[in-house]
Amino acid sequence: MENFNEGCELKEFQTLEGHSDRVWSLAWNPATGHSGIPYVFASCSGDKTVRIWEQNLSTGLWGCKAVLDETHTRTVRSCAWSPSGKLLATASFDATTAIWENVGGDFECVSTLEGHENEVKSVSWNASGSLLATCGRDKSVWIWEVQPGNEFECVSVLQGHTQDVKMVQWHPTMDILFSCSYDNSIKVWADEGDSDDWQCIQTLGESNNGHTSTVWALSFNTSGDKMFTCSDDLTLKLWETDSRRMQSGNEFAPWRHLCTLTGYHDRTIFSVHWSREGIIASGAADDCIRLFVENNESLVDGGPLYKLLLKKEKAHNMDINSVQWSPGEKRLLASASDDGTIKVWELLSL
Amino acid sequence: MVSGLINANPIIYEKKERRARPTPTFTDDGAAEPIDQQEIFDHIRDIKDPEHPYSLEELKVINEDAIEVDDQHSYVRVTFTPTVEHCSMATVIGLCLRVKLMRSLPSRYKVDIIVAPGSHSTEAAVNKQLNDKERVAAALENPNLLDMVDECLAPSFG
Amino acid sequence: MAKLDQLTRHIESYVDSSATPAQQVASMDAIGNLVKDNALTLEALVRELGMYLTTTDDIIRARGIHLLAEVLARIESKPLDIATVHSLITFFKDRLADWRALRGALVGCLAMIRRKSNVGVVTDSDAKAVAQSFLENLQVQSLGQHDRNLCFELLNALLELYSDAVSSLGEDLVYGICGAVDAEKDPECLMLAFHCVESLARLYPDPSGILANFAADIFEILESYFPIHFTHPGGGHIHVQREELSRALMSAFSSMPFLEPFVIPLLIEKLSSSLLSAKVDSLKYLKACSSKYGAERMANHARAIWSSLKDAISTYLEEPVFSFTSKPIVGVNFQKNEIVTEALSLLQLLIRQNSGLLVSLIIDDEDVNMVFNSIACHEKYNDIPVQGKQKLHVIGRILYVTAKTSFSSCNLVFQSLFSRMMDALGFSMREINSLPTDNMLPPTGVKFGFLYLCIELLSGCRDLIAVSEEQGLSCDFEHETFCNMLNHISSSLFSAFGSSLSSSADNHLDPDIYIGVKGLQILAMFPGDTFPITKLLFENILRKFMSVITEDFNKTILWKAALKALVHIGSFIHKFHESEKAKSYRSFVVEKIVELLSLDDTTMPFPLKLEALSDIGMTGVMHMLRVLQELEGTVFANLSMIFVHRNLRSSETVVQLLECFSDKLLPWIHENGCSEEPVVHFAVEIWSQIGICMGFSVPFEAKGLLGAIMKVMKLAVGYCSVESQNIIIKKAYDILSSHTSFQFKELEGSPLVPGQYDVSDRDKWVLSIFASAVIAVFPQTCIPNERIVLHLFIITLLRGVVSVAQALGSMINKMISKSEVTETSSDLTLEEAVDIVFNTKIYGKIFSQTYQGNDAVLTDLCLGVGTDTSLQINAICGLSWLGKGLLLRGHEKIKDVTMILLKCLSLGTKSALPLIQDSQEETCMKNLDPLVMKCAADAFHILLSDSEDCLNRKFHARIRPLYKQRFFSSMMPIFLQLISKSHSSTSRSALYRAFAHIISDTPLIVVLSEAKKLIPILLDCLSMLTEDIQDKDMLYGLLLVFSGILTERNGHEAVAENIRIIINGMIRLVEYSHKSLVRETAIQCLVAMSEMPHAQIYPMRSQVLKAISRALDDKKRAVRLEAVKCRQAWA
Amino acid sequence: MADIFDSSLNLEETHFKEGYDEGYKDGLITGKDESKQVGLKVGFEVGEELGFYRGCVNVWSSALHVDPNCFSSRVKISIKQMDELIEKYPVLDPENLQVQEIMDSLRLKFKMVCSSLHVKIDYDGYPKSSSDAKDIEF
Repeated sequence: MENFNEGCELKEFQTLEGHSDRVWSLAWNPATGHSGIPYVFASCSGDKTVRIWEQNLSTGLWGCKAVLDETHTRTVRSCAWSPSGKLLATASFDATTAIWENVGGDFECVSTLEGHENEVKSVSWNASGSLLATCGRDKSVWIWEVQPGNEFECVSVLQGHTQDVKMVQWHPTMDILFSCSYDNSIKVWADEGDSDDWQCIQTLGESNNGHTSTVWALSFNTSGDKMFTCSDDLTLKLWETDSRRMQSGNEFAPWRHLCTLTGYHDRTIFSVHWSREGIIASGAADDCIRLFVENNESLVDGGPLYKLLLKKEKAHNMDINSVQWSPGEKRLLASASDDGTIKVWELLSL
Repeated sequence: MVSGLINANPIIYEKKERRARPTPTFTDDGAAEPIDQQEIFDHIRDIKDPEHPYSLEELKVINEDAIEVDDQHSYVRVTFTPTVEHCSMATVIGLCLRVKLMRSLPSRYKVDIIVAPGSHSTEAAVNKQLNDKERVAAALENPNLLDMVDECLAPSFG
Repeated sequence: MAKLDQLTRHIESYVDSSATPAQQVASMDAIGNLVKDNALTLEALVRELGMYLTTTDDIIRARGIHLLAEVLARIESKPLDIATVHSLITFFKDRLADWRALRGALVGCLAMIRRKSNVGVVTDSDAKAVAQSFLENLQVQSLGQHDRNLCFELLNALLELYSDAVSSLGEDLVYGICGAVDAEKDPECLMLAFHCVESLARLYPDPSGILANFAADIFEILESYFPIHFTHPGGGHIHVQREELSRALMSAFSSMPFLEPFVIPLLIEKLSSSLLSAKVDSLKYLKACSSKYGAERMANHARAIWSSLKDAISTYLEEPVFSFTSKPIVGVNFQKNEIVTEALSLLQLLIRQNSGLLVSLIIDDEDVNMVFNSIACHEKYNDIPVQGKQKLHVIGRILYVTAKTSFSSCNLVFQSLFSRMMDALGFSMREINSLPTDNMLPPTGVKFGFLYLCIELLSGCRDLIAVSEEQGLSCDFEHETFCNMLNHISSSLFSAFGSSLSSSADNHLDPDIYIGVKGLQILAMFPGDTFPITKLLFENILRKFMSVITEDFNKTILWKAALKALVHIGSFIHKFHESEKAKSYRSFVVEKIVELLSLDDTTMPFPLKLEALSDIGMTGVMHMLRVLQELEGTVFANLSMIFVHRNLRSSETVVQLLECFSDKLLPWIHENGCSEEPVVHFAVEIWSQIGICMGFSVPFEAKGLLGAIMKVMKLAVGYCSVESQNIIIKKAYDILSSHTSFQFKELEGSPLVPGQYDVSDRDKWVLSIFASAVIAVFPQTCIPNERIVLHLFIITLLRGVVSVAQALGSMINKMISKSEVTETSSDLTLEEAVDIVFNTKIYGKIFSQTYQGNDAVLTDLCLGVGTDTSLQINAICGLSWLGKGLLLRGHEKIKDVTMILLKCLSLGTKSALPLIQDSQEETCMKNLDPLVMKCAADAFHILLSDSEDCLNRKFHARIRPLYKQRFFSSMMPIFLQLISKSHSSTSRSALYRAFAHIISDTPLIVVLSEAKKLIPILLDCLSMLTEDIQDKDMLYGLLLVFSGILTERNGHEAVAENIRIIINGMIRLVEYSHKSLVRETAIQCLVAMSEMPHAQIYPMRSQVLKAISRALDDKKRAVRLEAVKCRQAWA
Repeated sequence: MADIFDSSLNLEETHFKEGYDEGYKDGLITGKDESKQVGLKVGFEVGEELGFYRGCVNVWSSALHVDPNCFSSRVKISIKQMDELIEKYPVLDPENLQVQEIMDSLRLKFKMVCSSLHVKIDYDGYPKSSSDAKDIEF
């Protein structure tokens, strides 16, 4: 991969208005943005709606294609596309998770998953799209299996976190689930054997020089042997596992702390995302977007492994809740903010 | 939940006289008046305590000096002191403070609400919760809580 | 016969227990009337009632008796023969024993007892019998409230009307009444009960008689009621106020001197209670009692009372107000406090009763001595510890009261304490015969405390003397010790106060300066020319103060204090302005102050001189006259300085002098109704000065000067009577006609051809002053040669002399109209004047050399004949003042004026203007100049706004009530039409501007009535006004009207129809950057809108919230706070 | 000689002793019935909840009798596990340490079954009883 240096610019491409309350998160449709399919992403908000945005190929600008409302009765906290891009899962404070299917352009709610006692805060599809994970304030993580006919069956309820669970994320290649929580820890879950027997196989807590406050999000590199987590303790942490042992699959490869990016942020970091080319974006409550890249010099002298590529001051007028790199060729980054807007950025190297 | 009041008979303190500001002379209509301690205090002084008919000021839960404001960097920190060490109402009070400021301050502002050090048994926990915006957001969608908060924020008759 | 069964019907309906109270009263009245107008004799009635009165059925019997009683009560003034009276009273007396029928019996007895002697009255023996039966049969406290009330009424009646008869009952009576009163709770009954006790006391005055034996019991009964306070909620059904009841009890207490051993201790004890009302009551009671009980009895308690009085005063007396502005002029000033006041007046009473005893108590009091021995010796006020100050003030007050109460007390306190003070101050009272000398400085330094006490003492005896003089009781003070002492020590006192005064640097607290000045002031304010305070000393004091005035003007506090003191002395002395002292005041103060002006020392700041001058002047008419005279002199001296030597410094001086004259002196003269002669003289003199100066070249650039002169002229004339005004105007006209280059000859004919095209500055000068004189005259005042004056004004207003335009307006406003003219007078009528103004042709050349057209009249010029815009603007400005004159008096010609103005505003919309012939159609096509339109629009402001300069009550304008309302309602439709019709944006905005003026100058109520139609236009006006920063204040004014509409209840349904545009408009104004008040008000409007029906405003909600969230970050705090409220209201 | 005083000297002690004994007696009695009350309450609550689950399980199992394939295999397993857990619950041995653990996993399984069957059954007994407290938690 090419070597990023200073002389990059994060150019605002478009500002999307429409949500009447803070935008909590957004998700690019993985099946778009290449081979002439226009870019599509979904955003969800405190206004209880989900909006689908589609790029107009002629103007290159995004427009709101659909508003998914009157299903969730409270804030929609997060959304996730199935790998195929056919299904959209949305998690809401109303304790339900909704599954939407794109039928000829318009979306209909094909199923609602009930089980959490209260707010559902995050939802994630596994690589194959056969499993769905949700988590919430009830401290539990639920794993659902997709059945024929949009049926979803609860495979297992994972209890281990001592506080509400902020985010769940499947490993990009394997059926290992990661969850991070208000209890400052990250937990790794896997199915021991094949009898729906999901167990916590590792906890990355303060003892493993983990985070000292709420862990808000995590993101993997493409190969899946590295993971960044971001936290209320104002740090980003990089974790690593032995990829070969992991691929072999017959035994679990534990994760270990690699490095901590500290001193860059001065308010809570809500979101971190790792681009295909290895650029890590972070969005925080200080209204700034920051980009980090691997620091090649450091390999020789034991300097920091990662360095700040650029910092976008006042990227939004208020907190930034989510930053997501687009799929496809372009280096597009989308950010969602408390100011009710979504911005699409393009990373240009000068 | 403990039935009955957490702190049945709190101490009531004098209300501080509202400091009259020098009436701005309209000759310098252009001059800006940055948001300051007193202005913030005036926003929150009349918030009612969830379980008493008194204002937070009267209960000395807040006072002007415990407010830190930096208009240039759009930052406010309010430190409040629950009436009793184990006051389970601390979170609700904090919530009221946050909501009131959310409604009164420009959106550019970053607000931190914290319990005065050593004034509460589960200080850290309370602070963490009050400054987790996700949980605050969830709280404000809970009708019971919202009613309670609005009740406290209702403009005081006195 | 018919009557009889009628009667029976009434009786039955009354006795029938099922009848409603109303019916019963009705039948009672009916019967009463029957008896009253002799349609029925009592005998007949009684016969009819017979069985009812005697039946064994209690209820029937009770009603029967009650009926009879009520009837009697209704015929109290009907003559009855002795026999009837006797039998009736005997009957009721007996019924008193019949408790079931008691009500009737009581009412009956009362009715009989109250009969007046001329209509047949109860005999003494019968009355006594009633009393006996009462005492034997009635257990008052076992009865209901109403019956108890009756009982006390009866007792009172007996005690008052038959005192001799009942007095013989002696002990039984007293005992009975005590029993009746004991434990009474009801306020109304208590009132009566207390009164009984009081009358009882009157019955047995003997201090060792029957009543005295009951003293203990009576006290025991009454004691429990003091201090009166109502337990059950005040007001309500109770008709008795706490105060009345308390007063009743008080007179009960005070009516029995033999209660003294019981009452006084009780009161003293209650005096120390924590209940404030109790304290006040005890003081009042003590006062009442001591005056009734007399010196001898009170003497026993003097010591106790004294000490508790002292405590009371010490607890409630606040620190004195050390200032000269506040009352009283002589004594020391304290915050009013009921307890202190009561306590002091009680003390005064006691002293008057028994001065010897009280004063000795005071003298020997340990606090007094402490004050004298330690506290009073401190040099500066703030050296004294707080409690010390408190004590000092208390003792001071007490000394004051002691001194002012009576000669004897005054003498005593002087002999004892005053000499002690003097010793302390280092003046020996021993060599009492040594003649007073002025330069006798105190051997010791200043001692604040003693000086303070002196002040209190002096003001005390000063008041004593003053009062006794007013009462005209001719007592020769020569024989009063205190006067002699004072007289002998006075000069020492003088030097004591004087030194404290001179030693006080300005950094001192007020109190230190205060005592010095105050002391001297009091000394100076003793009545009498020679005794006790000699003229010589008086003059020394004045000198002292004057030296401060002339030298210590850098010590602001001291200076002001001294001046105030002089003022007080002045206004006091002015009362006897024939006296010697008055004379010396004039020569030592007034003259000196006056000199200050003329002598040209630059050391003393001129404003201070003026302040002194005016203040002293305002102490009395004579002084004022002198001051005026001098001021006048100075003004004219300086004027000639200016005119002759073009000396600008003296022009400043003149301006200040004139301002002082018009702002301070003139109003005073007016209010204190002293002769206007000097004012007239002053005004006339100014004119002669102008006449003189015209020879020279005046520095006309000195604008301030002209303004000042005009102002003075206006006010002077305005305050004068018609006659005087005539004089002034006459003079003015002479000067104008003789000393200016206006060719009055040419001004007679028409067309008007002014001698030269532009008026010289000098002439403008004179003209403006003349104009301001004209502005201020009464309608009756005659202006010579009015025709010419009018012409002159017309010409010159075209040159842009505003005051002339105003004068023209004023003249038109005050002209007598034909209808009013009584005798054929030479001067113009209104109609003629109007004709002149509107139809006099003006020679074409005046409005541009090149102009070839024919002559035009004023209105043509307004419409822009000729090419000269400034000329047109001047014409319009002139027209608008003219219009104001007409509008105020409600003359219909105003229509034409407004039409012309409208013409200037609106182009190509003639249809709306029936009144204007299209003769100048082509001309108005070319007067597109926006400046002209703006001027025409602002003309409406001139028309409707209240002006300070002219055409107001002060200057005797004729103002027709409600003229604004009328104008508004006549203009509104026209404007609505014009605006709707006008196509050019310029004229539209001009129309908006004019209309904005009208609306913001019209009372809100009127606008409200039209609100519905107005709102859309108002909004357009508002947005139009946002375009030019110049208009920000106008914008604000209009916005206020608008918010007025929104907040007004009956504005609402008008608002309802325009919600969307209103909200949008306001949202736009929230962004207005040039005036934060506008933003603030706009937000308030939005708040008001939030009260409209939710359904209607909901669609706008998000917009509003968005705008508001921006306003939350406004740079002005006030705006932010409004925004928060608004957000609350819309959230 | 001294024995006249003994009684008075030991006065406090004796008084104290008596007082103590009385207090102790009372304590025993009151303590007993209090704990009895508590026991009843808790016992009842637990019983109620267990009963509730038992009921549900029975219904479901009988449904399975009628049509063995009416539920997915996973659900069948869960139901079976619930059955076992209920059996396993040491009703007569409150001291047993497993109690809470079993109850928890019971509740969990129950929730899973419900959500898989898309049925909204809620046991609104004991655990939710303090709901008003939950209202102001966040």
